[in-house]
Amino acid sequence: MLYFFIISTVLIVVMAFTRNALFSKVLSLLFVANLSFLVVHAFCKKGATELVYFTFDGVGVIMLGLMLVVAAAAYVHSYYYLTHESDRGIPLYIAGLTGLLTSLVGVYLSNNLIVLWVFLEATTLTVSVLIYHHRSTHALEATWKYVFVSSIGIALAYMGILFLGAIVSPSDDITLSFSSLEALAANANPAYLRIAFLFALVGFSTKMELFPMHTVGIDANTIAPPPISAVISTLMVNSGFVAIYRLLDIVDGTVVGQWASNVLIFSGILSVLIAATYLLKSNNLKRMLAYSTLENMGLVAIALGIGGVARYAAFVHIIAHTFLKSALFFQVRQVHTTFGTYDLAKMGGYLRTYSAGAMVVLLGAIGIAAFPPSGLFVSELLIFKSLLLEQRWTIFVVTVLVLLFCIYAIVQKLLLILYAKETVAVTGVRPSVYLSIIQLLLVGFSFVVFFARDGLVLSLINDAIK
Amino acid sequence: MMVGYLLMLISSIFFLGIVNRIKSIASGRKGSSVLQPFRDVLKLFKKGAVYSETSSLLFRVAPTVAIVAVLTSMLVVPFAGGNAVFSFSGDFVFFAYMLALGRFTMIIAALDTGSSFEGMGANRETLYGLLVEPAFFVMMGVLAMITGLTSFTEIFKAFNTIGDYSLLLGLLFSYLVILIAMVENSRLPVDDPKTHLELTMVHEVMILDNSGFDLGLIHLTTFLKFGLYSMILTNLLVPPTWAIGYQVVCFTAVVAVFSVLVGLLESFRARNKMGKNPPYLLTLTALGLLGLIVALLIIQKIA
Amino acid sequence: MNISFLLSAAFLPLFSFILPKGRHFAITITTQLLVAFISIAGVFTAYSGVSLFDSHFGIGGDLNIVPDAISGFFILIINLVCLLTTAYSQGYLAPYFSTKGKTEMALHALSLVWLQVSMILVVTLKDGFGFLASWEAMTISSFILVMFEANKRETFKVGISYLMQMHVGFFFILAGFVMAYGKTKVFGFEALTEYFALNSNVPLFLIFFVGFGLKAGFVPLHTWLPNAHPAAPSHVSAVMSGVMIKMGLYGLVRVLCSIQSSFFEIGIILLSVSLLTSIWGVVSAIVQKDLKKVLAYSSIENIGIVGIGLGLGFLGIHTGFSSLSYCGFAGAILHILNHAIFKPLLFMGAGSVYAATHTRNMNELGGLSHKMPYTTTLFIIGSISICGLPPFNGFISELVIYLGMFQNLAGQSLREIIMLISSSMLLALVGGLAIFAFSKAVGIAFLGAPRKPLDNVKEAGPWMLMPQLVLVLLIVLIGIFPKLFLNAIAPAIDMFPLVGNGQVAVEPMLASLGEVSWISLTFFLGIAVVLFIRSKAQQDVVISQGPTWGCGYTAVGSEQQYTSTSYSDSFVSLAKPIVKVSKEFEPLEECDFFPQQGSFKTGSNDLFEDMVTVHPTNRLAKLIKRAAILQTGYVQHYVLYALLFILSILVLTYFKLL
Amino acid sequence: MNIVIIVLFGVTLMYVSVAERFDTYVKLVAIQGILLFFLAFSELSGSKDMASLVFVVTETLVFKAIAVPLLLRSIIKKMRVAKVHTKALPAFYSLLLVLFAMGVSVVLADMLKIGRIEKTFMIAALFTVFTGLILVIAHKKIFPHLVGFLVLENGVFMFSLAVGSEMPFLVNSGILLDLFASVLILGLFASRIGKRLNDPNVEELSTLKD
Repeated sequence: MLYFFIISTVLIVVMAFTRNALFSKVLSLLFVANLSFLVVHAFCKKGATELVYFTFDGVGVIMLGLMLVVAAAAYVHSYYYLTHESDRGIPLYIAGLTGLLTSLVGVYLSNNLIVLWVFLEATTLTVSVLIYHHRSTHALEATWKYVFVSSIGIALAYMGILFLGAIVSPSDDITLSFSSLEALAANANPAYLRIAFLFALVGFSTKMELFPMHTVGIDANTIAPPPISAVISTLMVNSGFVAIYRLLDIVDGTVVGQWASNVLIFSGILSVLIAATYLLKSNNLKRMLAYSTLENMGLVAIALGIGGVARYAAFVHIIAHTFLKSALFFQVRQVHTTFGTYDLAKMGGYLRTYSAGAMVVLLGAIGIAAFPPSGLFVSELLIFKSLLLEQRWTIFVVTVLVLLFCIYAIVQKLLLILYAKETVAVTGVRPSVYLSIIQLLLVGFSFVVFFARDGLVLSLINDAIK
Repeated sequence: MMVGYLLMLISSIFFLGIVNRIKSIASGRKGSSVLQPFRDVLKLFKKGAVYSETSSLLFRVAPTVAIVAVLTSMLVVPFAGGNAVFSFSGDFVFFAYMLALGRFTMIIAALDTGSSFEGMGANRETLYGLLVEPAFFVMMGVLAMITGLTSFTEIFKAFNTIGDYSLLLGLLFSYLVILIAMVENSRLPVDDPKTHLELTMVHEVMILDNSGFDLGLIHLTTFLKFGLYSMILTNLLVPPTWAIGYQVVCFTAVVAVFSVLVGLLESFRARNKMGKNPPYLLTLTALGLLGLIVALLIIQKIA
Repeated sequence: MNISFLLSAAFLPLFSFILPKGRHFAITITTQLLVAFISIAGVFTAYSGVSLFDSHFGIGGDLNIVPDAISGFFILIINLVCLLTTAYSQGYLAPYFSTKGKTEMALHALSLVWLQVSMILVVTLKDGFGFLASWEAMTISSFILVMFEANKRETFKVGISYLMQMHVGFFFILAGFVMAYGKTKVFGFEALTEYFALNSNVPLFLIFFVGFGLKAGFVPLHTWLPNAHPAAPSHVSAVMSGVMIKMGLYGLVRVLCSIQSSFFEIGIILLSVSLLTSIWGVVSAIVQKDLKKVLAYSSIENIGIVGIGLGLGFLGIHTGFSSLSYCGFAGAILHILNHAIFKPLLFMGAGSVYAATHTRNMNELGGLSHKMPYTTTLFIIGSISICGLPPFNGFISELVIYLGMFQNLAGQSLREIIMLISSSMLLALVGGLAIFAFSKAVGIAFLGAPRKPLDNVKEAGPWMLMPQLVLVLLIVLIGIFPKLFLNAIAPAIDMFPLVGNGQVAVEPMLASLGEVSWISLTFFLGIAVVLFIRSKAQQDVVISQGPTWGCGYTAVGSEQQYTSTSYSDSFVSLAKPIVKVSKEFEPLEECDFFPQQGSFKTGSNDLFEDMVTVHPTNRLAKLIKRAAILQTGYVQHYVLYALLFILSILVLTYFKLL
Repeated sequence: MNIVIIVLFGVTLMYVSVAERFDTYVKLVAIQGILLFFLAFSELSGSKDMASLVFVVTETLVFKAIAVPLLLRSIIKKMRVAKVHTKALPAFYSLLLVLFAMGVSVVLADMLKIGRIEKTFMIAALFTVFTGLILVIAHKKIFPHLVGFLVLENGVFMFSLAVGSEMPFLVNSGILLDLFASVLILGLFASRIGKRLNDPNVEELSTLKD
């Protein structure tokens, strides 16, 4: 653990001054190797605590595994992007990405609320560098908004943490670690727990792209370079999920447990609803995908809220969504290469122009709309099953109705790219097939989730929701 | 067994002759022999034929299919409380559908010529055919209900108009059968075979392009249908327990009365306006439903 | 049946993504044969007890599932139709080779195989998860198949709307399973018997009915069907109409087999919806001018007929009339089989027409009988059969249903009598209407003089004709030897909740069907005899050819023929209240002495489509779209949402609403 | 002593909610910094951990009272406009809102049944946080947004003082937040956006929307 941070820090510093692409690639490779060592290490030493503040629990290991896959793909796509399509400098970008990944590792593994929060702050810092990559007015605006609203979110989250801190009496010689908070929460003042949960949820919702603070994440996803959007929309979102999940763990089993669940469901439904409105309205490919993230996180929030087997579903959903959404965001860049725009109205006939990419779009659309063999099918099935079992008919009907519109919008708009349209200008640049194969692999992973009904992943999830 | 079948064949030879003769007498002419229509058919059998260039093989086969359909459906109709040649549960469904098959082939054959007149005739024929069919099924349903049996032979063996309230039912259904027969054979008041204007024809306009042997077959089909319906009428009206000799007499009487009736009707009644036909045909179904109510009263389902 | 085997086989077409287009067909048909072999071997094992495969071979030995009689029945028709249509596609897709890319063709091939596999899984798997997953896989693979020509805007729209409506159905089925799961803790079909035994039957049945009815196309849930079928390539329409919509019926059958009480209510619901469905379907079929739309609506009609059979069966259970229940179910199952035979045949015929003329509009067709004699003949036989006319197979199933109605009239109470008689009356009406619809389809599209020049039209190739010939053979065989086939499907019928001694019920029916074979043979003999006489009589006379008799008017053009629209006009004027025909034209102005070129367009709308699907969803979508007001671009608003959220949660908490 | 500081702090909040001139904002932020410095001093003076006390107090003074206001001032100098011209809400309503927020804070603090946190602290902290949020909501321009955020930060800081008087690491991490905000937001603001603010077209940065 310690070695990981040291090596990463050194790598980030070196990267920040490396202009040579090849050398930079070697450094990135080193980082990925470093990360994979950590994953293996974490997996072998599951349950162990290192450096006092970091524990390799089920949640952490799952998230680390996801990160390894997406990060490796993100590096490959980033280098292609930097060398072929962007005229901006490599060093800052790569250093920023590595920094972001490193701080995300901190979020995933920390067993202490304060530490988790600090690392979340660090992600905001690093990701702002990446969003600002283009240095355009738009980039500036998105970065400013992201940083500003995230900061407010982080401040609110900190308020929440302080409220949680208030339940720890000074005489107790304990820190704000999750295990101790969990122990204390059982006898704590419910009002404090509620306020704390509420503030922290709102604060973390910036990261998880959940209502109410989802707004800037959408803009960030739109503006950031696509490989970064992929990371924001999956790994960053996962970090928000981890934070909220840890919070939920604390209040679970206390008197406010049910209340917290309801708040989550409330927020989840609103998220799906808002996502539906914009999925129907938006005509920008990247924004579409960003809103689809909002929709999926809404579902995850609902799943977390229902509890029980749905919590398992939430993890399956997160895993499958990570693979699918990253693949789609990576693919977005190739679509842009082909058509020179993100405007959906100006795309068409992708199936003829570049069929490998079209397959990614098609399978991704099917996957993200939760048709089998997408892993999302499993999770949504379980979510709705538990919704119905709990006799929450209203929520079921509303969610399904809204979800149908989401699916309609996503499938329709994504597939419109594939089929012919009269007025479509094609740039004539051919995207890289190797990248498409990577994306197909990612989509394939999400399909594997569907079939993996027992084995490693399942035991990890069971470990996580224990 | 075959007696009924032969009777039907024989009666069909005379039927239209009688009708024509009555019509002539009613309009003050002497009229031709009752065998004249049959002679015409025989003459047509020996003639050559002109086929439209537009038409295909189907057009040549259709009259054959139509007449065989009628001949086949005649096989299930019994006579005199005896058995039909074929008798099985649901044979009247077969009967109706076999007739429909004949109609279907004639309709598409008419469309095969590409003539706008024949298309028009075909269109009317289908429309009237489909409006008549429910009436027949209601009637058979009622008969099946009160007898508890499901084939022509069994039903007519059990359906006894004498000594039962069902005389009323028998008369009602006889009326219905006559109407159905008139529609099936394209007679008044739905269609007028002797009309002069193609625009007002139904059946006649469908066969404008048929000639020679095929036209003979078509005429023969019409004759056969009359024989067929006369037999059903006899079955409805005459008690099955009577001896076979009486039955033959009765059948002859029914054919005679029926043909005279048709002749008189055609002499003194005008054809419906085309637009009036569908509502008129719906009254057939209404008649059938009336029969249902009567039957329900008879078996005391309605107190 | 080894599921792992089946699934691994289904991935074979992935090779077509790397192989040239010419090889795709070979891969597809080989895979489908393999799939058919595996699944039919499973059926064979189930019947004979002899295992053809060692179940421990393969990836998961525990996934070895023995199909029961109903599954077996469906597996057979699925394989039959899928194999034949794939063979047909070899000819049908030939023109697309030059315009479609390799990926598109490979995707199509893969989806064809997956449609077959997923349907086999649907009818085999009884556990809820497996069933729902394969159900969705079926939806998605058929969706991709429908989207084959999505470069046309219309097809694209139709495809999406198809997918969405199927998804709605999926949620209903899911809800049904979960309801049963809540009480029994078993997720799947196995739970239903237990659930129905303990709880009221109608609500859960209704949920399932909506879910499965959407797939099957019961009115008013049919709105996807008449659009999706024409949009799909013809071999796909054949599969969809021939077997895929039957999957909805399969699900319904499974549910019905578990029903424990409320037979009368469920029977009434089934019967009335089915009657509405069949009448609505056939009435709409008459109005259409798109050949494939006629066929699509006729599918709805036939689904209705199957439903009538099922409803009668339930009425029989309620009243305790064993022959009513037996005939109802037997008729339903037999009609499923029959429809799976003649509908693909007709769709293939329509596909051949489309391939040759590039139009499905009957008002532009006609005169094909000279250029495509085989296709025309096959289509006519299919039409006769679908109208339920003897001596072909369509008649047999309708006869069985009629038998159920008529054999059980005596001794019923008034309520049942009225229901039976009116259903028989309506069924007869449907038969007549079907004749109307198909005489129009055959007469306008195939016969008569060409309405548009047919210079480049050629008869379909052997790949396209052979599958149709196989189907026609089946049509004739079932028509003439119905007893054989009824005996073969008897195990499936025995799965239904029959009342009384099935044997008592089945004897008269079988006897009747035996007679039908003889009388049908007589019919054929009669035709042979008359034709023989005819040819003898015509030997010595002059047979000549001439123009169609124009009643003195010699300059008859092909435009003056009856068209699809004019043919149905007499009916439309009768059925005005339920048939909506739209007319678009610009009326001439007054004193318009030199009118400009005008246009006249007619079309038909489905009332239910407007009422149930189009308007509500459009309105809701508009509403939702209008609610998109949050992403304003102003930071202060974004912060406001957070504040409002916190406040509203606080307020809700304070009032104990959360 | 504390109570006086807190009341004074409340007064600055009222002012800040109706202020229009950028200069006034800076002054008020500086005053709040100084008040917080005193507050931190008096609150933490009983602490055993001398080093942390010194750290916190120094940080408050240096950052909140001196560095941030100076940075703000330098930004103002770069801009041509020195006054808020258009607001999302009229001053009157924002004042009303602030008063309402005060009420809510009082009620909330009462509901929370203070354990070991002083009620006045609690009220003041919540009030400050809400005022910060309201400032952001009520304004369209970026500069007041920034000020709003700083006020929010002050509220959080105050709360951390209340909760964390015995747990210095809480306070320390709050300071981390401060540092982070100052470095990131002000840095970004000063370096990039500040220049563009003179361009009347990019005034509001609201082009990214649907």
